[in-house]
Amino acid sequence: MDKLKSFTSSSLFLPIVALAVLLIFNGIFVEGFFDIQITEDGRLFGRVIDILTRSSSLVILSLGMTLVIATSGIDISVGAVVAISAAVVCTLIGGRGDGAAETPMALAMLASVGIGILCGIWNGILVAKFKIQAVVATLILMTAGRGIAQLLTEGQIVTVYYKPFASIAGVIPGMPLPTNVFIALAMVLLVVFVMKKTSIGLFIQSVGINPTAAKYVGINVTLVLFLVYAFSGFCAGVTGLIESSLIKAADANNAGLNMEMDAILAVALGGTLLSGGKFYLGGSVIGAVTIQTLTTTLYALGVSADQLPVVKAIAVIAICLIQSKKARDLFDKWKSGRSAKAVTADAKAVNKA
Amino acid sequence: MKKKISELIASKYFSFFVTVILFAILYGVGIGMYKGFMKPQVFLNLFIDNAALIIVTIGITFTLLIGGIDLSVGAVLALTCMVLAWLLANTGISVFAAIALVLLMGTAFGAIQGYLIAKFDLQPFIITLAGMLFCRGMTAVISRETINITNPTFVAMADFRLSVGAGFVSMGVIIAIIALIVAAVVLGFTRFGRNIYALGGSESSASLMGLPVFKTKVSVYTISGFCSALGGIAYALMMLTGYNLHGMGMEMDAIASSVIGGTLLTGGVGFIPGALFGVLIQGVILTFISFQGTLSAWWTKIVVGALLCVFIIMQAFITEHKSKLTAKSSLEENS
Amino acid sequence: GGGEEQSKKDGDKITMGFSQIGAESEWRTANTESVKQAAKDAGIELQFSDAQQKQENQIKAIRSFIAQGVDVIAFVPIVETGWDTVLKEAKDAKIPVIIVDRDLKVEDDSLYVAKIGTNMLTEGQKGFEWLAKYANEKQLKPRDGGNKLNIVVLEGTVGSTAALGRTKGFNDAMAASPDKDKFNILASQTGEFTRQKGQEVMESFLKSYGNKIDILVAQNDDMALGAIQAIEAAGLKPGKDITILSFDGVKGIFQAMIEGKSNCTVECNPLQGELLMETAKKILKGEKVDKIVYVDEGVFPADVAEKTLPSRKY
Amino acid sequence: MAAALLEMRHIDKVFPGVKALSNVDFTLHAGEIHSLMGENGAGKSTLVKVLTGVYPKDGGTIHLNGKEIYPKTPKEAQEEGISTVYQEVNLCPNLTVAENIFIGREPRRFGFIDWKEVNRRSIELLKKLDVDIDVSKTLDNYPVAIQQMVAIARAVDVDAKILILDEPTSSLNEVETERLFRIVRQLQKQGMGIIFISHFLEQIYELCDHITILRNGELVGSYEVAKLPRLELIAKMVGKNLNDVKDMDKMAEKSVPSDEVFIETNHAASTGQIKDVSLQIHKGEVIGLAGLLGSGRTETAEMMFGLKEVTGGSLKINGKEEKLSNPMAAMKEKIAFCPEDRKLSGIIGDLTVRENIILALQAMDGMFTHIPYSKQVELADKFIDKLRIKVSDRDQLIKNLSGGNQQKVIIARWLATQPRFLILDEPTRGIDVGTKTEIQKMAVELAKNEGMSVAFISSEMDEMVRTCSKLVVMRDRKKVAELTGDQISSEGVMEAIAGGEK
Ligand SMILES: Nc1ncnc2c1ncn2[C@@H]1O[C@H](COP(=O)(O)OP(=O)(O)OP(=O)(O)O)[C@@H](O)[C@H]1O
Ligand SMILES: Nc1ncnc2c1ncn2[C@@H]1O[C@H](COP(=O)(O)OP(=O)(O)OP(=O)(O)O)[C@@H](O)[C@H]1O
Ligand SMILES: [Mg+2]
Ligand SMILES: [Mg+2]
Repeated sequence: MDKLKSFTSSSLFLPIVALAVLLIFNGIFVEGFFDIQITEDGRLFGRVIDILTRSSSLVILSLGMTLVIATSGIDISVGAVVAISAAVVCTLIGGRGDGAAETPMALAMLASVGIGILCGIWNGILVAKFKIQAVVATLILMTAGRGIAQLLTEGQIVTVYYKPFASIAGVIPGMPLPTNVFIALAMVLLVVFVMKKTSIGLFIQSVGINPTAAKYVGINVTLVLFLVYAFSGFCAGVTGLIESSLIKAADANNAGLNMEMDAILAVALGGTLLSGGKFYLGGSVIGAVTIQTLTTTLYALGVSADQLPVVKAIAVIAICLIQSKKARDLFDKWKSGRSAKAVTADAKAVNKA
Repeated sequence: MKKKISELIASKYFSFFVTVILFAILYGVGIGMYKGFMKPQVFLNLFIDNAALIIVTIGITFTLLIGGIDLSVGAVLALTCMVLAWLLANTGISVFAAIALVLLMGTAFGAIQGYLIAKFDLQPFIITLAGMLFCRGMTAVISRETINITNPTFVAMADFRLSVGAGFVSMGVIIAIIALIVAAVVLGFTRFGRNIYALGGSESSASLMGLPVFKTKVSVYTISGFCSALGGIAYALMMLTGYNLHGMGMEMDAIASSVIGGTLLTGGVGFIPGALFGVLIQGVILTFISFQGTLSAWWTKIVVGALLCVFIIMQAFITEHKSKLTAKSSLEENS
Repeated sequence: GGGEEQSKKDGDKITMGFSQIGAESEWRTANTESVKQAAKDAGIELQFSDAQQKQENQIKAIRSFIAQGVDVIAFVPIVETGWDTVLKEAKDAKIPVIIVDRDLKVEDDSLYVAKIGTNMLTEGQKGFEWLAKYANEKQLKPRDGGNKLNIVVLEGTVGSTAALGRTKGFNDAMAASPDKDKFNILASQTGEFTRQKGQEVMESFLKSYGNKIDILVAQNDDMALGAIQAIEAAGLKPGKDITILSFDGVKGIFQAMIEGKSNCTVECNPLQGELLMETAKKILKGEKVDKIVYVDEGVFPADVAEKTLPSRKY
Repeated sequence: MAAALLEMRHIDKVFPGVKALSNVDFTLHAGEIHSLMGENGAGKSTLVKVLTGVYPKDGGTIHLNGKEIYPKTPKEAQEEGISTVYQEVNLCPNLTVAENIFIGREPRRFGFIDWKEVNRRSIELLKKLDVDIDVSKTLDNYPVAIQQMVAIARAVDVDAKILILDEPTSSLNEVETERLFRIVRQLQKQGMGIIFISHFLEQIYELCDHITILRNGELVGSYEVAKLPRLELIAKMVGKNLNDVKDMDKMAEKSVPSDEVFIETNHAASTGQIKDVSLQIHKGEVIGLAGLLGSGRTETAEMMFGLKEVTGGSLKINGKEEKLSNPMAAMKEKIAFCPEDRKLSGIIGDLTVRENIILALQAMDGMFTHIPYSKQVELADKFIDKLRIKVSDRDQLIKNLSGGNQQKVIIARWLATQPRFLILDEPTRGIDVGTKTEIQKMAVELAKNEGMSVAFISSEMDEMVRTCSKLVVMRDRKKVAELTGDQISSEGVMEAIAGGEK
């Protein structure tokens, strides 16, 4: 009982409820939603698996975004950085029809993640050193980033025919799930581990809540901000790898398109306030999965893509209202008001009798 | 003289002055590099092309001033164009009734967003993001294809040109200028306007000082909704169509303009003429690129980003050194 | 750059203002390249402006061309409507306008002088004709044992000319065909012309309809390339279990056809530069030109892929 | 006696984990200055906030002029005629001084705000409080004291039935306090009912007619000032008997500094902030920095903590010249600093008490290490116990503590780093009598028992005189005098300040 209570009051409770509701809805309305088959080569196959696979990119991005938002910043450049990272890895490996790699894949991967970090560092410098407001600072890369990606690919969609490249977001033979799910899992564990074993999380929160006071206790506010943006860049770099491997190509126009908004949404749905401070990594992960589930649901129901936003909007507002403390207070008040009225009405009835 | 300078630096409008000066420099460079730049019409085109953006930026500035944000502006603008086009194409109502109707719709939509944000303490970023999704979706629900506006009165309005000096401006510009003046007066000279600044400075203080926090918040989003709809009309005057993809990404342009013009996203600081110059600066950057005339798609993006970057860093640099400058000059005065 | 001394007074060099939509696909990039190259070859000075997918930017660009006083304006309209006002300004400034690649609707046809482009309707039609022929030749049998071949369609961006034209062309051809009872459109959803979405939507199709799907019609090659991966991931053989027809004719799809993973592409020719420059010169010389000029387009089934690939320019 | 102006009956207020008010009665008459007294966290501010609609009450009734009122927001309370200066300065830093005074009720002409009039009337109003500043500058240009005066100016200008002043004098000096009192008495004569909260007993006895005492959220009683001697008041506030209280007030012997110098500055200057300060602070010494508002005491302290660059002269620690470029550099030298503006630069509101306590220690250990949870708990509990911090549990958010307890948490934060030099900038501002002596004692004991150097900055002359072994007097961002031994007295300081006037 106590356990239940501590669970319902935990920060993860509401995000989980929101996801559960969505899943139950799916279970009822989408035929075979929870079916999972095992293919001949030992892979798992089904809608739930799709959701996991598809959401892994968003999960990774939302990790970085959570930390950035916790410092009361925001990073709207991640989508563009994903495109840059994808362009780097694909142009390095090269689009040769004979399936050979021009650069060793490991090197290319390293380079693309490195570029991601570099982009993050750039944002970090603008925000931490030049003290530019985060939205504007990251807007620069958001504007120019896709251009840089296109410059790298010369406006082409560079298709990679080198076979091993597909395994980043595909299934390595013998594994039950695509690699990107494991990558996402590893990233989540890494971040959780770092948060548990170091005090970075505490410093990030301090900076987000009261930067002046954080400075007065000796926290290097500049460094914290810098690291956080660099990490967000790192996440975007990794996502770029996955996204390009998914389609085995770098599509500078569409890789990571609008992902920044989804990542921010995931963080918000996970219970972290956009004004910074306390953050909930678990919540963000669930938020990311929720968003992907929503998209998959709507595809499954055949809602057409242009009307999809309407449903998404309504779902988002509903989820926000469920999570809003004030809405709950108001509801409780309304309920108690009603029952009080009922009681007085009863009392009156008794009096009359 | 020194005192004058230090006063200027310390003034609230400092970052506005910086913006104006940078704009002038940018324009001057343009004139130096390209002959055509000097034509008055090039300058007026900045207004004609950006009339809708100016109006939308005004609205978003209100929300930024209270430390909020409104991401729905571009989508509301698109929905306005679409509904207007649909009404004119499919019903017999008069142009003015249709305009009134869509203005009402945008205003009401803003009010609903504001109510949700203020009443339930929801995050404006998320609610208006949902609002954006909703309006985009609804636009598509009404029609996937563009709807033409052929109503003669409206077309005549669109074709209207007011000549000023050696050039001309459009109806949209006139609307934008009126909106600018009204907004500047409201923010500077009414209690409501000052409440907005107070709310942005500190919501808890504003509440403890007995200011109407809830009402102000809702009103601000309502105004933003109204401005988006008004911007939608200016946009429709330019495009004469309703289309799902109108005003895509406009929210970011508007936010960037406002911030370049000196608005702080944390709220409480901002200035309508600044927002105007923010729009103009982005406009000049694009004009530059089209006069340059050889940039490929990607270089266009990179150059826009780079110019934005130069501008923002310059502004940050000057503002950063502002405190030192004032300290220095005040010390000089002392001794 | 070289734009510094741009002025049409030095010599009789023609200046053309050209507003492109953006660089949303390889196809579009090829289109841009073709125009740039042709301008160079024809000795025309090109004022190029990229609209970053925004109609308002195109309108701004056209206004700026007028202000710069170019000799002729050409542009690829991102949407069909909304051009009246600015084209009137061009007309008032006595600058001829040529529409490239896409269609446009204006009240008054005299606002532009010529249209150069592709015909989406014909493309859709050609696509169906190929499909009907192929089904007959290969004796395609529905995989679910029914009596109709089930088609799923990956549509382009909602409302775009290409999506509308190809859908209409394809459907009209099917409705008019004697083979119409052989086919059944099972599902149709937009993949927004991108690989990612093509893949994601195809995944969803496969989950929903599993073994029922016989034919995939992708309204561009990129979506087909994305879908091929989804089909493979589901354990099916693209090109064999599911017949694939797509549009545009980019290099990537030829590679896929060579590997046997796709069956046919209907070309949509982006190489419109030469025709544009010819037309522009004629107009400026005062010669009469046709109001509408289409570029040549072909159909490339898998068997000719290997032979054709080396000659593809995009 | 006339009918009461305000009657609060059986007021209850519960916060999660704390019963802040239980069954409290409070009565205020017109033309009366009524003090609310109690230790930090007794519930004074909460009572005020319940009255003014900031917090909804959980029980009880409020009558104003015999009519029941239910203010749900401060705005409604204002409309009922209740004007309030809340404890922490609650103004908008981004608005001008004049606007802060008039916002919400600006004089208008033709419906538009008449800025000239706003500024004119602000200047006039502030003049009554003898504050002469540029009212067209934004508020954040001014120190807390000025801000407090502005808040007062705003409150007294409103035509109200009740004026509430929640610790208005905490950052004012004597002269400014005196001016405030003059105005309050005027208002009293006009028949306004005034609620006055302060931890300065002298002020209470000077100004008030009536005292209501709260303890732990409960009503102790309501008394006429004349009939309640000081010690009895204290006894009632802390809930002890008279004899214990007598002992409490005894100050320990002052500490005797050793000959070793810990930190010294030589004609140190910082551009635009400090002109010339030479100091020597010995081990085991409690040094006081005295001076008027804006004399540069805070800046001197900040300079020694690496927050202000030393641009002229030198700074030596343990005889070695050091350049402290940031707080961490100072912390490495075992220097600690409790800043004067608690809300802005002290507390990290959304963190727990435990986290706030270990934060500085953690910062010194570095970002990539982690103090084990058990150690954190141990540290937090140790200091909660040692400084008698009143919390419901160690994981309570610090922002929900009363001001005095927040201050103690900040001190705990620095003691946890085991500093060799502790700078306390206005540590007793807004602190109740009991705790105030505790903090003073603590400063002396730290110096005596652990050989720590302590710099004590306060605007209260008495406490400086009682605590410090040496007083440095500052004026106009310069050191003007240094007092030791018998020279240390209020008069001595005043003379030194005035002496600089020549
Ligand atoms: N918003 C809040 N949430 C939770 N607890 C609160 C809140 N505000 C006050 N408290 C608690 O209520 C109690 C009374 O606090 P209050 O601020 O009224 O004390 P006070 O008498 O004004 O003290 P001080 O003299 O330090 O100002 C304290 O224990 C405090 O921790
Ligand atoms: N009476 C005043 N009028 C205008 N400005 C003032 C006044 N007093 C202080 N200031 C300004 O406030 C700033 C901060 O003063 P500061 O806090 O350093 O003084 P202090 O000696 O530390 O006083 P205290 O610690 O008692 O508040 C200075 O920049 C000073 O210019
Ligand atoms: Mg209090
Ligand atoms: Mg001070």
